[in-house]
Amino acid sequence: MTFLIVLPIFLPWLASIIATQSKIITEKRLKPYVAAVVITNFIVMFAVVSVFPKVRFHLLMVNRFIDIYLRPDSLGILFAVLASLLWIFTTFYAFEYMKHENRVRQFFVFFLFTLGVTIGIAFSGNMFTLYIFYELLTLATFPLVIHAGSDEALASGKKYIIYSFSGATLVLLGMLLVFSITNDLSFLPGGIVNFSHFGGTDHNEFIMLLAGYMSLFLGFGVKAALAPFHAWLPNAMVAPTPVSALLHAVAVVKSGIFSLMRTTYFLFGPVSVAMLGASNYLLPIIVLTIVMGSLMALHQDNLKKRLAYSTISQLGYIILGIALLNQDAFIGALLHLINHAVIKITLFFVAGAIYYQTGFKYVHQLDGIGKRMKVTMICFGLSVISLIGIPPTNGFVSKWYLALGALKAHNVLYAVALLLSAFLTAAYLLPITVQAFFSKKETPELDAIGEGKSLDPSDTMLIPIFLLTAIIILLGILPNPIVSIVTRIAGEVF
Amino acid sequence: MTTPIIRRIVEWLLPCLWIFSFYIMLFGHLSPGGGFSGGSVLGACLILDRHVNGANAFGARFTGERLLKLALAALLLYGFLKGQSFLAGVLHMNGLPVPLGTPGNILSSGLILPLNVLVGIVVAVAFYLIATLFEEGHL
Amino acid sequence: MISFLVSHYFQIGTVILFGVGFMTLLLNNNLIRKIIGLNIMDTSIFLFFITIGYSGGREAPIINGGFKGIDAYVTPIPTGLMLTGIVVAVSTTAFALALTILFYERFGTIDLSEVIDSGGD
Amino acid sequence: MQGLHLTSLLSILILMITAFIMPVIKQRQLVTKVSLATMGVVLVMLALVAVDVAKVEHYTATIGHYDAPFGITFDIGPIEAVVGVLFAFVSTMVVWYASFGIHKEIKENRVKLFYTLIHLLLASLLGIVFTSDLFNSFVFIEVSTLAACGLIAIKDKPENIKATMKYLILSSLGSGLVLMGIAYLYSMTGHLNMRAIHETLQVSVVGNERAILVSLTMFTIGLGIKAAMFPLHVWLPDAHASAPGPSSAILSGIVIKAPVVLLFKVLFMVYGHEILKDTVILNLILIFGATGMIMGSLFARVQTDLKRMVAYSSVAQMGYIFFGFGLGNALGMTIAIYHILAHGLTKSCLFLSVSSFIEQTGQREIDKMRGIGREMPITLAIFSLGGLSMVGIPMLPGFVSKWNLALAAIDYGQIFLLLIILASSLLNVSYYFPIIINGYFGNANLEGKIYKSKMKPVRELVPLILLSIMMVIVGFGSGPILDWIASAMPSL
Amino acid sequence: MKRKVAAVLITVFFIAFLLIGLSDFPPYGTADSAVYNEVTARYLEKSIEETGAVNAVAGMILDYRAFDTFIEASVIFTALVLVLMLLQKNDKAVGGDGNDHTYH
Repeated sequence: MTFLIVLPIFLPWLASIIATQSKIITEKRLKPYVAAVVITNFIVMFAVVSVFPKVRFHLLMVNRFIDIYLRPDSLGILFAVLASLLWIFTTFYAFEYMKHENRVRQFFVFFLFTLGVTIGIAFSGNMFTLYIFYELLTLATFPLVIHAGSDEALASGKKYIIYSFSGATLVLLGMLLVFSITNDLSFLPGGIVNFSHFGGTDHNEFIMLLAGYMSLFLGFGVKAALAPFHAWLPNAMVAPTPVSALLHAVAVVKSGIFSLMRTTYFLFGPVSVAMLGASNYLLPIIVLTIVMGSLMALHQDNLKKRLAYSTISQLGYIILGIALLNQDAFIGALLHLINHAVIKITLFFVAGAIYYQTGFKYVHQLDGIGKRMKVTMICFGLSVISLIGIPPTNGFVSKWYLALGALKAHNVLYAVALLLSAFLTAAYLLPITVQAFFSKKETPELDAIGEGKSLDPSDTMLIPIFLLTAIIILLGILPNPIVSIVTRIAGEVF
Repeated sequence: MTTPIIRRIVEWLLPCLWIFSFYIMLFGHLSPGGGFSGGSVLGACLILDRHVNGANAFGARFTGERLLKLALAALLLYGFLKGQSFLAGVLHMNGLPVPLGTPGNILSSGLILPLNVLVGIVVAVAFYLIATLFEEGHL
Repeated sequence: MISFLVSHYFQIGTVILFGVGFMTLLLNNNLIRKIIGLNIMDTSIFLFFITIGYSGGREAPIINGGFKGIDAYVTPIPTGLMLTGIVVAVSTTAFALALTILFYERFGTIDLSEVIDSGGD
Repeated sequence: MQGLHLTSLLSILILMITAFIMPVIKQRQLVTKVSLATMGVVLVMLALVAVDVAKVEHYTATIGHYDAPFGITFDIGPIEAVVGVLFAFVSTMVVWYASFGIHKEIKENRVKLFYTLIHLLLASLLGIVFTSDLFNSFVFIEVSTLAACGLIAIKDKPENIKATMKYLILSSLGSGLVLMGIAYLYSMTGHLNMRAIHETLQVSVVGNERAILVSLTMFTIGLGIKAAMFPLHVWLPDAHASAPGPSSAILSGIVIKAPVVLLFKVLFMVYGHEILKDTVILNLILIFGATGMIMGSLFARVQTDLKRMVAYSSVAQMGYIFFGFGLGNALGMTIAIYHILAHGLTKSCLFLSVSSFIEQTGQREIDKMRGIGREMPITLAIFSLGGLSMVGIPMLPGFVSKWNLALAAIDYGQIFLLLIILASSLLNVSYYFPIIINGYFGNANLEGKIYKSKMKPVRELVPLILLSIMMVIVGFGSGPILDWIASAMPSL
Repeated sequence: MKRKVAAVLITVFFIAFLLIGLSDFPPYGTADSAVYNEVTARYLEKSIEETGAVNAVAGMILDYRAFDTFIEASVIFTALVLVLMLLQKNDKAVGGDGNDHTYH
């Protein structure tokens, strides 16, 4: 019966294939169908992982290396739950939003397909399986990125493809180097690279392992928008808002982060990485990412672009938490993985809602919009506060742990970087909220829209935003359940 | 360029060439020679005939069609004669029981004599047809 | 060195002939000459093959009037192989010449360099 | 079970004899039917050969009544069986595909000659692969050269004539060099049978080093020309780009593979590793292969003609094979043979789909292929599958060979070779993906294109679909195939 | 001009290369070269009783190595087919009417 573990992956794929048949799934039935699939998949996944905990299922075993199997452990389950939960919200949000986009069917087909791929990434039991789903993710999200179909979309889509495949090539290189030494790529808490590989005698192997780790890190870093390789992310803004929300909150960048965690803590293990001393080379890049992202976000007038750069810097936090190699930092990274996902998806939903209702894209247009879109902008403000990390929101919790980890690393620079970036976050997001509510001057083009009545979007759009904000607050007020789960995961590793 | 001299010489030369070529072919297993050399001589005298006496003398009766079919038939026969012995060889059995005869006679050495003739036909026809195509562009 | 030249004069001659054919192939753009060069090369190789195992005082491998022992005859193998090789070369030459005729009909020249950069018609 | 040994020889004989019959058959369809039936029979026979080899893992079939050093024999092991099945499968599919549309591409009265040539070609290629007699393989090479030239020149456009001329001259030069190499080997050892030569060479290597080096070089250059090893590839793009679609599929899929197999047998079964490791030949082959992998992709990147692009990508892919040979370790050789399989299937897929694009749209330029995915979805899907395999998406054959090649390079001890492999695969991305993207996506590309407007009827696409299915199977089933091939590798 | 020089150089290099290899061979006309091995011996001795041919060459090419000869005959056939294909004018096709326009 253990083969049922593949259900959460193959169910959406099957569903997406069925969805291409316009005879079976008519235009009218499409939306209920997609909703049903997403929710069913969520339930099925819960059922499966609760019935078969720690099951190991081989899809295909060709030889020692080409050995595709799934083994959902607690980290994978956490990621999968996060993904499919946010997928549900995005689905309902997209129902409304996609009304003024064309090729809705194509959108939902790839939307469902990507869900399956993401869960596959979460459940992968070894590096090779992860790599396959990682490549699939690129191919599956590409049509979503260029959904608009304009030349600009095509250009940024090509940029996305080139970056992702270069990253995947680096990953392949790293896998080769590691595999040639360990002959094994499976994920174990604490890593499979043991001390025997560098007794200091064999310097060559040490170098190869270091090179392997670096290329794996940078390769996954491309999707995680690490500093030199982040350029595709702001360009991917041309996608419809639900897509960019998904790309930024869960599907793509978080898959990169997730793969980084797998690499560092489950393939190599913190001890080996510490012995390799890889962090010394990586941490400067990461700090650069954090600060640069915030600085770039400061002077973006396009709201979605500003959010994108903020994503880059926030992802920097998480990568920093991964690279610091101590338990608190890892807890912080995991927490921020979840929190940032929730927060950023809310922010994007709001941005999308504003664009959907008023057609505004730029920050300077948003003065006084709070009076017209009260609920929406309140949610926006709350999530901004949470992103900055002001208690009692969930952002505070994760940043607290991150700061603890940074201090434990005996290097105050990181803590300083965190604080600085937090201030910058406040600097580039708070003014929007403030202007939205307390700006004296009425912007004429705002009045032009809808004579004076509330511009809050319809419920199918508003309810996801509202619920997500509720989750943000909830996670902030009583973070203990999540924190305990995360601490257990971190405990397995260290 | 068929001057009377050439025509006269060819009149005397051709029969000898015919006989000579067949001698080469038939005595291939006894003396220097064999299918290819005999066939090329035969082809040479066919070409010469065509060149000097034009298409009507020999080409009238043996059109390109027939010659092609003849060559293909020869090839097929070759294929069957030799193919059975190849296949028999794979199975380590004896092929067709062909008497080797007494060495030195014409009718000896099993399949070699007919094969020489067949190869000769193929070669001659091929050379003749190729030359004809070069000269006239059709059969 | 000199002794080598003297003792291997036949093989050396064939190799030089090979070089002549090779150079003819390289230097000329005229297709007919290229084909001639190819034929010279093939011929030199055939000659080279024939030299293998030749030794003076042995007769051709035609056993008339009783077998005189192995040392009495030249090995028949290279001869037979080259018989095949010659026929192969003839076939290739025939095809090459036919192509040349077509080439001339299409391009009005048999100089490869004149048309090699022009994209056909 | 002696009876099955027949099949290897019988397939060649049947192909030859049907080829002899065809030119005098009157109707075109009858020729087509005969050819299809023969191809099916031959495919079955080679499958039987594979079954047979799987049972006895190696056998020798004596052609005629005389055993190895005296007569001509076929030595058939896993490598020969695998490659033979590949050849038969690809040419069967190509003939099937051609039976629908070849008469639109070439003159009516040449159709039967087309099938004749394909039969002769397949027979000679199988002979090259199977035979264990050097001179016999030379004769087979000549047949294959002539037939391949015919398949290019069968479409009498001026550029075809030109390409054929180039190909013919270069490849007769190659045959001349091969014959020279055979002459050197023969006068050193007095044998023509590969095993016998190998055994004799092992004892008589002393005092013959220079002659051995010369003959090795002859074989490498001569067969390298025929197999489009990088600096000697100049004939390939013209030839493969100008030939009619099915011909280029066969030429690029299997014709350039047979010399590679022969080169493999000559290098590793005739000379053997003890001799090779004292010479520089393997390093040269490695360098040529590596440069081919990069330069071929670079050339392919700048092409504007779709078929030329695919042809240049063949040059790059042959580079992979020579790269594997040049590494010289067991994994490298195994993966080289496997890549023969992978590239044979993939490239014939690509060429057939490209030729159906050209046939349906009448355009050859890459820019004209925008939005083709709307008009011919299935065909472009097959093309994309082939492209993905070239790029190296996991579990497609291209990826398997890249991966194992990289591992072999690590065994070889040169890490930087990895970079060459990865760089060439990235280059593949850069010239296969734009076609796919512009084919399927983009408003500007898709406007004015009617869905499935130019699509071929599905029954004409069956061969392509079968080819791509086979490709995927070879990718997913790489494990047993690799083990089987590796079991036949000469011990180092 | 440069091409010519290059060609000459290549050729000279080639000849030198071949000659170097040649220097390993026994002198011309010496019988004790490697080719006088069991194969040659059998072809000479057994030719009469196994093939019945007095001419050992004929016996060899048509019995010991008959497969070569068969393939070679098909080489000629291939050449014939090719020349037919190339030079045949369209008014008249191979094997009578090749140009039957019977599409399906």
